[in-house]
Amino acid sequence: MKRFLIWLALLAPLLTLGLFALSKGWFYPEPFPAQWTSQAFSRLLNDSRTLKAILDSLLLAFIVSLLSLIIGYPAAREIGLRDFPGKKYVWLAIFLPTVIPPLAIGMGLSILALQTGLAGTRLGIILAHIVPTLPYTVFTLAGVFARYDENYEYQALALGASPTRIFFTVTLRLLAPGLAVAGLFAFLISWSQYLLTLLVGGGRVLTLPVLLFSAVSGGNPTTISALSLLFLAPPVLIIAATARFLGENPNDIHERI
Amino acid sequence: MKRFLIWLALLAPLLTLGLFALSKGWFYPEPFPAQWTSQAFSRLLNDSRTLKAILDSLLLAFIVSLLSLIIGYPAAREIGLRDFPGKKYVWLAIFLPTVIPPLAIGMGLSILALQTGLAGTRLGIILAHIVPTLPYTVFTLAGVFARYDENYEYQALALGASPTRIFFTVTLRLLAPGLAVAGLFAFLISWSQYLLTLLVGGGRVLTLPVLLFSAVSGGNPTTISALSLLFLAPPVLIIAATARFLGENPNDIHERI
Amino acid sequence: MTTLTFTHITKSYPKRDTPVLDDFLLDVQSGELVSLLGPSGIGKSTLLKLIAGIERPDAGDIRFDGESVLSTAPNQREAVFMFQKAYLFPFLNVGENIAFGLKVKGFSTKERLIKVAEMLDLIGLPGIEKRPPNELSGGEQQRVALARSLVIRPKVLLLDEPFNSLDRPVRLSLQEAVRNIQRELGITTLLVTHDLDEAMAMSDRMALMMGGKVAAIDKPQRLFQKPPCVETAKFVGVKLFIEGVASSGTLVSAEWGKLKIEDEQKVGRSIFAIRPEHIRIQKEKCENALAGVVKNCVYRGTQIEMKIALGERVLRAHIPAKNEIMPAEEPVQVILPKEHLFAVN
Amino acid sequence: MTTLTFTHITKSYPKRDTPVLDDFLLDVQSGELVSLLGPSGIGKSTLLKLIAGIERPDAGDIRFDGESVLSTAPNQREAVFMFQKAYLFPFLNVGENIAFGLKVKGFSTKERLIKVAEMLDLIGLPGIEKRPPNELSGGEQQRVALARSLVIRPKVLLLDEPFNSLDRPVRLSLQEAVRNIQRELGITTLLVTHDLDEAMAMSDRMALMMGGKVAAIDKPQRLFQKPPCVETAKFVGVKLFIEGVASSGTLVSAEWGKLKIEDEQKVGRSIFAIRPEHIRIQKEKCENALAGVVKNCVYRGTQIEMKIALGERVLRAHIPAKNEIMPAEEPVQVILPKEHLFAVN
Repeated sequence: MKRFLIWLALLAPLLTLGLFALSKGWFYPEPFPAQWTSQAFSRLLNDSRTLKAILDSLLLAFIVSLLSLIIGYPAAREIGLRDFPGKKYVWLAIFLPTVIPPLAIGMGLSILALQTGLAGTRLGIILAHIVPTLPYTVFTLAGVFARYDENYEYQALALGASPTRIFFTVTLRLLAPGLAVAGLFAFLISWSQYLLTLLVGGGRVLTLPVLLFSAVSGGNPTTISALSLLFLAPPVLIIAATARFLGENPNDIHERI
Repeated sequence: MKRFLIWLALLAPLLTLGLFALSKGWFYPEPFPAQWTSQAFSRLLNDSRTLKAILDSLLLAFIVSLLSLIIGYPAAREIGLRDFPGKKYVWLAIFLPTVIPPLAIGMGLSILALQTGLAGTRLGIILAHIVPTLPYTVFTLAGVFARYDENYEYQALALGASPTRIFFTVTLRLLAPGLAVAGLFAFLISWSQYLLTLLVGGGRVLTLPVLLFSAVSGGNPTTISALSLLFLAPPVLIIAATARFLGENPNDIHERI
Repeated sequence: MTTLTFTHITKSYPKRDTPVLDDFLLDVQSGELVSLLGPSGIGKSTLLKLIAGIERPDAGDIRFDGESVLSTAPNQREAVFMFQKAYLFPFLNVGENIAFGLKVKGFSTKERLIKVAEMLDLIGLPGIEKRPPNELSGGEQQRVALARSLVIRPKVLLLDEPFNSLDRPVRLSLQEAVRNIQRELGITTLLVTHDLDEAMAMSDRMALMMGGKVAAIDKPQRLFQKPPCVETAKFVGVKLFIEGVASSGTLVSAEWGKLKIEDEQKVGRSIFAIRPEHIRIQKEKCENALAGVVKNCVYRGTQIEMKIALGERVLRAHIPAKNEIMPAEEPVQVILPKEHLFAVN
Repeated sequence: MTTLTFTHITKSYPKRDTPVLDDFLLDVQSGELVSLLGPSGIGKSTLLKLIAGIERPDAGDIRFDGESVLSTAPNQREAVFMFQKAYLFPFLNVGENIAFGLKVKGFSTKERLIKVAEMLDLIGLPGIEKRPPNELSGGEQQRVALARSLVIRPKVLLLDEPFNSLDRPVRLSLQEAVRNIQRELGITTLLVTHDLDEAMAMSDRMALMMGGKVAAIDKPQRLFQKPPCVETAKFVGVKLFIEGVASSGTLVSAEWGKLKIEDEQKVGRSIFAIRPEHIRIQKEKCENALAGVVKNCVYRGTQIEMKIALGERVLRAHIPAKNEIMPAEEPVQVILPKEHLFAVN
């Protein structure tokens, strides 16, 4: 019973959205919508602006997460595996942007972008997205490295493998789950950014969240709900995919992340 | 050198904000503002609307984090300490709202609030904030419980202490760091919510982030920067405070969170 | 001073096919230290949890001094624990840790101070009241945990592998200390361990658990030298079992030929056994001698472990280290002295 | 077949005041197994890392067959490891794990298959090529790790406490297996351990490390029975040291009186020692007898550990288990047989 209540609380907002997206009209106090339709979805999926926004968002999130992993890897390895004075403060500094409000960062970045002429460009948006994703990536990967055992690499070294070979045949394969989780997180953070995209892009780059945001003021609940569900699809799919990385002990999810 | 670059990248947005807030005008390509002033801050701090917004935000975040802890504790204990079928999926379900875009949740909640008549009320906003904070709290606390050892409680039990006494004299004290971290996270999430506050509150409850958000469209960069810095103060202070919970091994931060 | 009685205890877990404890019977005398030995997962720790009231038996009864405690709340049973880890409360100093149970029971500050000082003397760590637990070594933490448990004068002390995580020298000295304190205070004690040496050194009686029951229980010397059954014999390190037909001082075995035995009562199909350190290796033939060749010698300080091949079979003997290590393939006589051959069925 | 030479190796770490290795000297013969014993933090593992090239010495040289390897890259040194954990690559099956080094060295698939099968036979686990490492037991994983290291026929095998995390029976059988394979292949081996029994059972020679140097090195029997210095004696379990003045077969000690000794050469101020299992306890007086009373007897299966009080002093003796356990306060004679008293300075 306790567990059922947890589930219900977690899924209530999603269910409401789904009901709205498929309804023609639903008003309090009716427990369920009176009429059903899938018009909202078909309208959205036939609109080229929506499709382009989806592709743009996916591509942007993909590039951002890849760059975050490449830039974050050496820093995370240093922080996770080595001891050095002041390490504690580096940890805190990395942790900072993962919890401070994005709105505040956005203000700073938007001003910075205007100063450097990157405002309104895709490069500017990518760089802006990396500001919240990189610390998250480094934080996640450093945790992975803190549990990583270099002795695997030493074994390969003693068996004659060169450092490059070790990186590709041993290190990457051992770290694959950690890299995947860190990358997926970066992807999700970038995917759900509308604020930074709006502030730095100045409305010239339309991603799905930007579209959704503008729809909120004008559109009807059915359209907004359908758009929201489209927007939610990748995160839900990604979370479901991470289930693959879970071992028999469910508490592992904490260990892996 | 590598470490210096990490620091610079992390702090750049904050520094830009600081320079702007204290400048009278700063334009590309000047490396630093030409004139300095603290007008923006004094103007904000003399405005009763700003002060009320700060107090409202603090109170709201405090109530939300307290409720999250109280509601989340039994669920987290069950998930962290016990094994049951389907535990893996409960983990995932809890994890879901911590990464899915708040915009999408917001849509669902706003509709729900209108349907139930909670729109525009403080209670409605509190309940709306709990939607993102509760899963985060349960997730964090369940991780704490997964590393918790009930034998401490069994020792106290064998020594004659009653369950209530054990809860207050043993359990709470052992879990204090974990509860503090979970509570602080909930606080931060609530503190930085402008979207849910706007959508469910309908503009009738003005918190600091809502104020900042409306300033973005109209105000000048100096005011926005100063407001952003005010907005950033509690998160930065809170993060600095969590330094207290870090042991000698800096990687502990991962263990504690 | 409390006696401890288990009558027909049965306990199952949903995830296991067979019950962990199955009609388990045991009587522990007042002030006695009984050790429970056996492979892991055999239900030793479960038994302690049943006594403490953390779990409940499916059937059967547990009695302190003849009175059932099943309806007594766990915090009223006065059965204390000592685990592999000390579980000292990290937010209390050593003195406050030891005083925890006294405070619960309502002793005054003054009484608590006196009793804590007494216990610290008893465990050999006087004057450390003010130190935080994490500054103590593993062995010291365990001593403090013992003091915390015993200061409330419990009826029963439950030791759940309390020496496992300690280094050998610390382990030995703590075993001695716990044993001395237990004797001095006369507290009825159950010790769960999988370490035979530890059980032998500490117990009044050792109980070997198998299949949810006590398979054998006796004084350490008796169980070690003359184990009553094959399983027990294997557990205490016997490796050679000889099956044959016994009659009037002779055992006739298909595999090992005719051997003299002392046990005149034993007649018919029997299994005899001998401890590896009672097997003698020499050049000369004599009674109960078998011809073999050395396969392997391993030096172990006070003794040498030898592997001897007798045809297809391989036999292990432990001989005193004063002997020279013999080269492999050396022909030798293996003597199974009749006074050390004992029946195990 | 490779000899291994350390000349004047020095190694410090920034966080430590004294160097871990300080003018360390050692010669290991071709095919020999030398164990490095000593308390933790004494630099045993550091030494292995220096050989493998994971760390560099501050001064001194390491030579394989007389040639310095300090300028050789770690992956060219052919010095392989076996740690406490197997570190099998979880994403490869057993066969692919063993073939890892062969693949790096460019062996063909066919050669790899043959060599892997050979090694699996050698370690006693034939036919498990296709199994994933996590399905193997701890002992099996260690065997596979050994096979993976030895299949490339390395010059040197470095064993860093490889049996530590295993249960006693598995540990003993793996010790035997490693020792046999090492002998069969004749691979020069260093074994780091803190377990005296393990070192005695496996080594050709045992080296005891103290203060960054080798304090004593000899065959296990010699080091155990006649340790050359007080530190070594303490390490191998000697507890009784008698300081006095020796002359013509007599040691005169202020604390213990006059004792007969065999060592006629020793003259002047000396320290003599005796192993606890060489001390005899009896009722009758005889040569080198001291009167005492029993304090405590602990039964340990093959022997009984006794604590005897001689006035203020307490002495420990290990007597064979065939003796009866004596009650406390029983008066006894403690015999220190002169043939077992040896000089340690």
